[in-house]
Order: sequence, then structure tokens, then C-alpha cells
Amino acid sequence: MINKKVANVEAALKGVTNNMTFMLGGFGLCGIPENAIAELVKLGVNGLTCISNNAGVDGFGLGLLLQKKQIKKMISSYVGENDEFERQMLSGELDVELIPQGTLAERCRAAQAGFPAIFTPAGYGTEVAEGKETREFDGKMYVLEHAFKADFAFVKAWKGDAAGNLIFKGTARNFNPVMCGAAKITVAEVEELVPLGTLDPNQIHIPGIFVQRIFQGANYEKRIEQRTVRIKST
Amino acid sequence: MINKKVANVEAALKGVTNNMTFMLGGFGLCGIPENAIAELVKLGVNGLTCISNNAGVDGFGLGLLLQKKQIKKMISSYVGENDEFERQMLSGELDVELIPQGTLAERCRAAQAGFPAIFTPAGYGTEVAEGKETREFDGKMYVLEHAFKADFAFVKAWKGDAAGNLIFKGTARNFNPVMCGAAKITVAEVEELVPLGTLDPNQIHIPGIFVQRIFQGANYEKRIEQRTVRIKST
Amino acid sequence: MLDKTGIAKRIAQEVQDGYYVNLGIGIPTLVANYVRDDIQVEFQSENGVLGMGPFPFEGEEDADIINAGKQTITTLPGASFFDSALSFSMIRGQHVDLTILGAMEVAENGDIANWKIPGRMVKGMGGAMDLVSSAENIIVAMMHTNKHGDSKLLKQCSLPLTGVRCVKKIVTNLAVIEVTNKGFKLLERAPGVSVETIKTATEGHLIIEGDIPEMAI
Amino acid sequence: MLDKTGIAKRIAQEVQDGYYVNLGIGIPTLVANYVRDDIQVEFQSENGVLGMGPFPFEGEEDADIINAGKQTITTLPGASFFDSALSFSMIRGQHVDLTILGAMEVAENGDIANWKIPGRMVKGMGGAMDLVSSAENIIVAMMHTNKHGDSKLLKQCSLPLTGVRCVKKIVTNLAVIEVTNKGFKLLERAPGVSVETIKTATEGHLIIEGDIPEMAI
Repeated sequence: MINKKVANVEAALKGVTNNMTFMLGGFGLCGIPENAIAELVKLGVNGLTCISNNAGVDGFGLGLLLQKKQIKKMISSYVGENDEFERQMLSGELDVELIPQGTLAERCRAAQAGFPAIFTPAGYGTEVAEGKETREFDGKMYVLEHAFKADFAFVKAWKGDAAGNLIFKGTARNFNPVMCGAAKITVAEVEELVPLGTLDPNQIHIPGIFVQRIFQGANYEKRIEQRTVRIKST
Repeated sequence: MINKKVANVEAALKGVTNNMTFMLGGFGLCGIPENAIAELVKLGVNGLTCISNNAGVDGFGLGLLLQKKQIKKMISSYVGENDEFERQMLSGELDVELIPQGTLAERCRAAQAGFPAIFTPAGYGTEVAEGKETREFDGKMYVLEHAFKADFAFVKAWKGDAAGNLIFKGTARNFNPVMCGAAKITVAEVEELVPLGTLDPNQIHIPGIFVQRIFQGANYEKRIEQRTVRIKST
Repeated sequence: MLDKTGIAKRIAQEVQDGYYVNLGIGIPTLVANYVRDDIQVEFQSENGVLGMGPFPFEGEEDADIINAGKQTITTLPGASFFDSALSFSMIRGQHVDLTILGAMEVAENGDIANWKIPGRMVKGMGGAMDLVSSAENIIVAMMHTNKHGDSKLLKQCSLPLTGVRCVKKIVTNLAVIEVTNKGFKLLERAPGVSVETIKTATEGHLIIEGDIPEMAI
Repeated sequence: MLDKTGIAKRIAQEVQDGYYVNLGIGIPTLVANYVRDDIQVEFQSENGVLGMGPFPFEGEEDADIINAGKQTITTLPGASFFDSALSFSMIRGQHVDLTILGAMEVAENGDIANWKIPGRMVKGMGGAMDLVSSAENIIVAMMHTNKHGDSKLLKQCSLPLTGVRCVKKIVTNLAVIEVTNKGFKLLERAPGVSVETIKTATEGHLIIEGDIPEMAI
């Protein structure tokens, strides 16, 4: 077993500097690397490019980094549950590249899997394809999209072990698995770091080879963005 | 829940005809769809093109179909634990296309995921790339490989439910998941068809949407190709 | 004339036995409530769940189980969770049978615009571009006209496109319309709505053949 | 001169702490037995397992748990199983640190041929082409000459290639050789083997600089 365990979030983020490109897992506020984000705020690194499906909300998730103006550029599929984001975007302080959600997932996966580029139909005929190579296969048009390049990937898992093996829970899985191994260094924070050998090898979502550092996270808030419920009929 | 359960292997293979293209899961004899293969022998369909990492052994796995001369063409990465295969190949009765193992996996996955083609470095500069488009990305050369097209995919899982959800066991997983949804019709046979709701939604390897028909397999032989053991020191 | 619920009810009639369905945010989300319960349907949400159930009972919400609208949800027996890559494999690979989404504009050739208004804050396309570029069966749920009374069924979209030549059917507060090679074909009128009203509210080429029945909802 | 076990022992010295290693069939498989036990190493097998352990005890074989050589194996704590796509993501994505495989021929520019002899029954390349086209660190384990006594370290491969300019190091029964821009560079001699013997057995350009030490195994 190759030990990936580090003592804490400070050790996990060693080497993070200004102007780096990060991948951050999560969909909305679900499955985001809360501890890594908090530490990035603490470190005060800026000029960051963040690849993340969403940009958090005011005061939570990536909203925390936006508030401190640490982010230079966002690459996302859906943003703007966030007044500060909107202000920075409209004022031109923040550079925003919007791309289709499936393209975002697959450009991460391409980086993880050693593919330089992929052909996807998403965005063909729209401004997303402007300036990009397009090509017909079997009568259908596709856009050539390139693998992302990132310095760090910050992911959040439910359970993990010292070998870096990860298991995600529910829809908190989302982009986290495809970002593992897609950056130079993948940092995984887990709700529960379990003893080696307790995870069933058959049920591991991401094998440890894709993870460089793993640590037990703390104080997960797991904020709910849209609390929707039904009433129990009595 | 959309019910994918069929009564038996006969129902599962309905629509199979001569000259079709099949994908078959398995690595060596590990994780092969034993019931589907037996039924194909029984049906006597011929002129088949089989996409499968290996070609079985004499008298087992795809060797059974070779024996009956039902296969016209094999697309595989590694063959020839099989005298009958060798005889048919050298005599020209059998057409064999050998491709890199990772390329085989990814051409299946491309079909599953709606990608027309992929760029892989495997085979560049070798006869595998002859006649194929090649391209440089970031100073490295890649070969353009196309998604497979197949009529049926026959896969074998460990557990499954009526919704078509699948869980595989150990290295019997191999090519089975990437073939699900990669053909027009995916037929899954399982060692154990469990009641709906008993599989943990978090631990399903292949969601039922990729499977059209599922049935409880029978009489699994699970032959071991290379039985290697060590002696217990006393 | 239909309200949003009416549109959802009419679209629910398009959902067939054995369909995997992806529902967009807004009116499409309501469709789930009106699907016949004697057919088998599964709802896919692109954030990574198949087999979505109703909202949870109060106190039973799980922050880790949400839909693409970020709403807390439940799952039904036979459900599964998966990552974003596999989710879009389902969509791009055409394993999802029906996609229902909202739109700002639809053109008579099936082009759709639903993600961006130049000069305004743009929230992004989310999964919409993947959905419309891949789905074989796309139904748009929307009002026939915008709040200024302008038609949203156009000769050509004026807003930046989400996808080209992809919409197959449109259900509005006024009508059910099929997108054909020759333009918008009127299939049904909403209760109490005249063909003339629909004609006036439709900027794009509207094909009216024979007697147009009123919707049965 | 080394036997196959000796070659495996020498290659085992190249395995470093923290390495993920893929071992080919034949001599490479033996390497696992000789890796120092004070370092952390995990073995990947391309059929879908990471964290392979030794062969099972008699009676404990599981037909569903094999390696790429189709041998029954066991797993160690921290192991994982995965499908063929993810397995080759590990390989193509350069997450595997070291690849050790056999060869029929290696050229002085790093080309390798190990899968096909024209006119003979061809078994296929398996995962070898993926491995050699992606791995940054490839060590070839082979005999210095074939059974006819002909050199397997050539100016140019005569057999169909498996990959181009990819081999970094070669360990044979006679020597340890680095593949450089200028050709084969002799690093070490096998015990009792003279530089002259190696020179004679090497058809490709052999660079001999200074005193060539004998291997310590």
C-alpha cells in the first residue's frame, strides 16, 4: 500500500501558489471540498483559475473565494446564484468561461485518462463552438474540445482510506471522480477516513492511484441550496 | 422502475440472427457470458463478428462458437490459447483484427457514451495505425480510432435487479461495464437476480438504463485458465 | 388557454411506457407529477441520479441527494447514483428517451435558444447544450409569447443558440406544435383557444392542415 | 551471466518507493518476488486490479480474481477492482509509474517489437501497445540474444513494432543498458561478463564510457 494520508488540510495544500489552475468537485453546494476551500481562503492565494461546475453562493463554497477576489477566472457550466459573482462578472473583474456541463465532465475525464481531446456534439452551431474545430462523423457534427490542464484537483468523498481509495455518497459524487488524477496533484478530503482494508475492493469508486493526498475533513456544513419537502399526510 | 427482466436465455437472445456483430464481455474466461454463448451455439447463428478481448479456449467460452464455425471475424487484443482458432486463422477461414486492449475498451466506451471517435497514442508508429488518421497534440502523436457499432452486447454480472442495475465481482468486471449500452441491445446475465431495492444505489456499477434485457443465468462453470497457488507453510 | 400546470399535464401525455426522461428546470419539473401511474418511467437528473422519487418528507432531507435544480429529493427502488461523466454518457449516448426543457425562443427549423440574453447576467447553459445536441426526442415547454407579448416561435432565433435543428415538439399555453421540415405544424389547440389566436401569436411559418382538435387534458 | 531470476532481481532494484508498477507476462512477473519489503509499491494488472498480492493458497482460488496472465491471485489491503476503461485510464493517463515488459527486439532509438512474428501464429498485443505508448518509464526484461544467438538489441527492429522510441532501460542476462539519444549506453555488466562479450552480443550502437561496473545483486 502506498500511503497517501496527510495530517491535515495545511499539509494537503502544500505547494499551492498564486495564479494556479484548480479543479474543484461538487454540483451546486453538494459534494464540494469545504475544507480545501476554507484553507484556500486562509492562504489568501489569488489570481486563481477555477474549473468547477458552479461557483458557489454568496458566503459559501466558491463564493468565499470570490468574496476575497482570489479568483481570476471561472470555467463553469452554470453560475450566478451569487450576487458577488454577478458584480465581478459584469464589471469585468472576473473572467468567466461557460461551457456545456457534459463537456466540462469529459474534459476532466480526458485529462484523467490521457486523451488529448474529444469530439462532442454539445455546442455545435452555437457560440461555444466559435473558433473551434468541428467535424462530421456519420452525418452528425461534433466540436473538438481539449483536455483540461490543472495544478491541483480538490475533491470531496464520503469515505476513504490511507491508500487514497475513495467512495462517494449519493449525488455528492458528481464531478469529483472525473477530477481525480486529472490535475498534477489530487487532494481528497473525506468525511470518514477508515482503516486500510475496511473498504470492499469491489465497491471503490476511485482507486488510490488517482489520488496523491488524502485527509480527514472536519466540520462539514453540507449546506442545502433548495430545501424542498412534502408534508406527511396524516 | 422500467422492467428489463426476461424469463430465460431464449427470450434474452430474441432477435439474434446470422451475420450480426456482437460484443462479449470477459477477460480470458473470467467474467464471460457463459449462458449467452451456450445459447448462440444452440441457435446455430453464423457469419458472426465478435468483439471480445479474447477468443476463449478449445471447448470453452468463444471456443465453442469457433468449433461450430459460427464466427466469421474476431476483433480482439489477444487470442490463441486455442488450437481451433489458430487453425481457422492460418487457413484464412477466420478473419482476425487485433487491436490494443485499451483501444478495444475505449471504442466500446465511445459507443456507450456517444463519442464518434477517440485519439489514443496506442499503436502509433505500428501497423495498427496503418491507413488511420494520426495527429499531434502537445508534441505527442495519436491515432484516431472509431466507436464500435454492434447489434448485441452480451455481458455477465455478479448481481443485478429487474431494473437492469448491475454489480460485477473482482476482475470479472473487465470489459463488461464498457460494453453495456454500447450495442443496440445489451443483454445482461447475472449470477444472482436480487429483488428490486436490495442493491445499494450508491454501489451500482452500471445503471439499468444501459441494459435492455436481464436474466438469471444458470450452471456457471467459471473455468480457471491458469490455476496458480502457493503452498501453506506448516 | 393553459397555465403552467396545464402545459405540464399535456406534456405528461407524451411520456410513454418504458421511457427514461430528463426534465429541465421550471415547467418541465412539474411534468413528473402528471405522468400516468400505470406506465413505467424513470427520471434521470444530470447531476447523477436515475430513478428519482418525490421530495423528501420534512426532516428527511439529505444534503447529498439532490436533483439538477439543487432541490432535495428521494429515490425509488431500483435507483442508482453515478458520476457526471457516466451521466452525460447516458445523455450523449442517446440512452435517455425524452428530454423536456424550457426555452426563450424556438425557430421553425428546430433551433432553440434558452441560455443567454446578451447584455444581461448569463447564468450558463448547464447541461442544456449536451441534452439538445444529443437527444432524439426533445419537447419544449414554454409560454407561446414572452412578457412583452412577442412570439417565441420564430422564423429564426434572435438570441444566441443552445442547439441547432433539434426541437421536435413544442407545448405552449396556446398549442401543441410539431417541428417539421416545412415549419411549425399545428397539432392541437389549448381549450378555448382559436386557430386565429395561435396564428397571430406565432411569428414563424405555421402549417395548419384540416381541422385542429382541442387538447384533451 | 544472469538467469531469468537474476534479471528479475536486478530489475527489482529499479522499483522505487511509492511506485505503481505494471508487470508484463514472463520474466517481469517474477520481479514482484524480489522488491525490497521496506518500500511501498502497488502492482497494477490491466485486467482490472490494483494492489495484487501473492498467489492464493491451494483451495482458495477464486475464478473471478485473476491477473493479466489469467493466473489466480489474491489482493492486499487497500486493493481495488475496476473496469477495463478505468484500467487503461491509469495507463494512458500516466498514473502507472513503471512498466516492465519482455521484448523480442529493441532498437537503439527505443523502438520495441514484442507482439508479432510474420508468418507465425500471432497472439496479439494485449495491453502492450497502450503501455508502451503511454508509460514514461519502461524497462525491458529479456535475454540479450535469441535462441539462434542473434542480438536482440538492434540498430533497427526487423519485426513489426509495438511502440516507437519508448524503451528507457533494458536489463538482460548480460547487462544493464540505458537507451539514450545516441544509442545503447552500457551501465552495468552481469557478474562475470566482459564488456567485450556484451559488445559482441549487441548489434546496435553501444556506448561504453569509462569503467563499467559489475551489477550488485
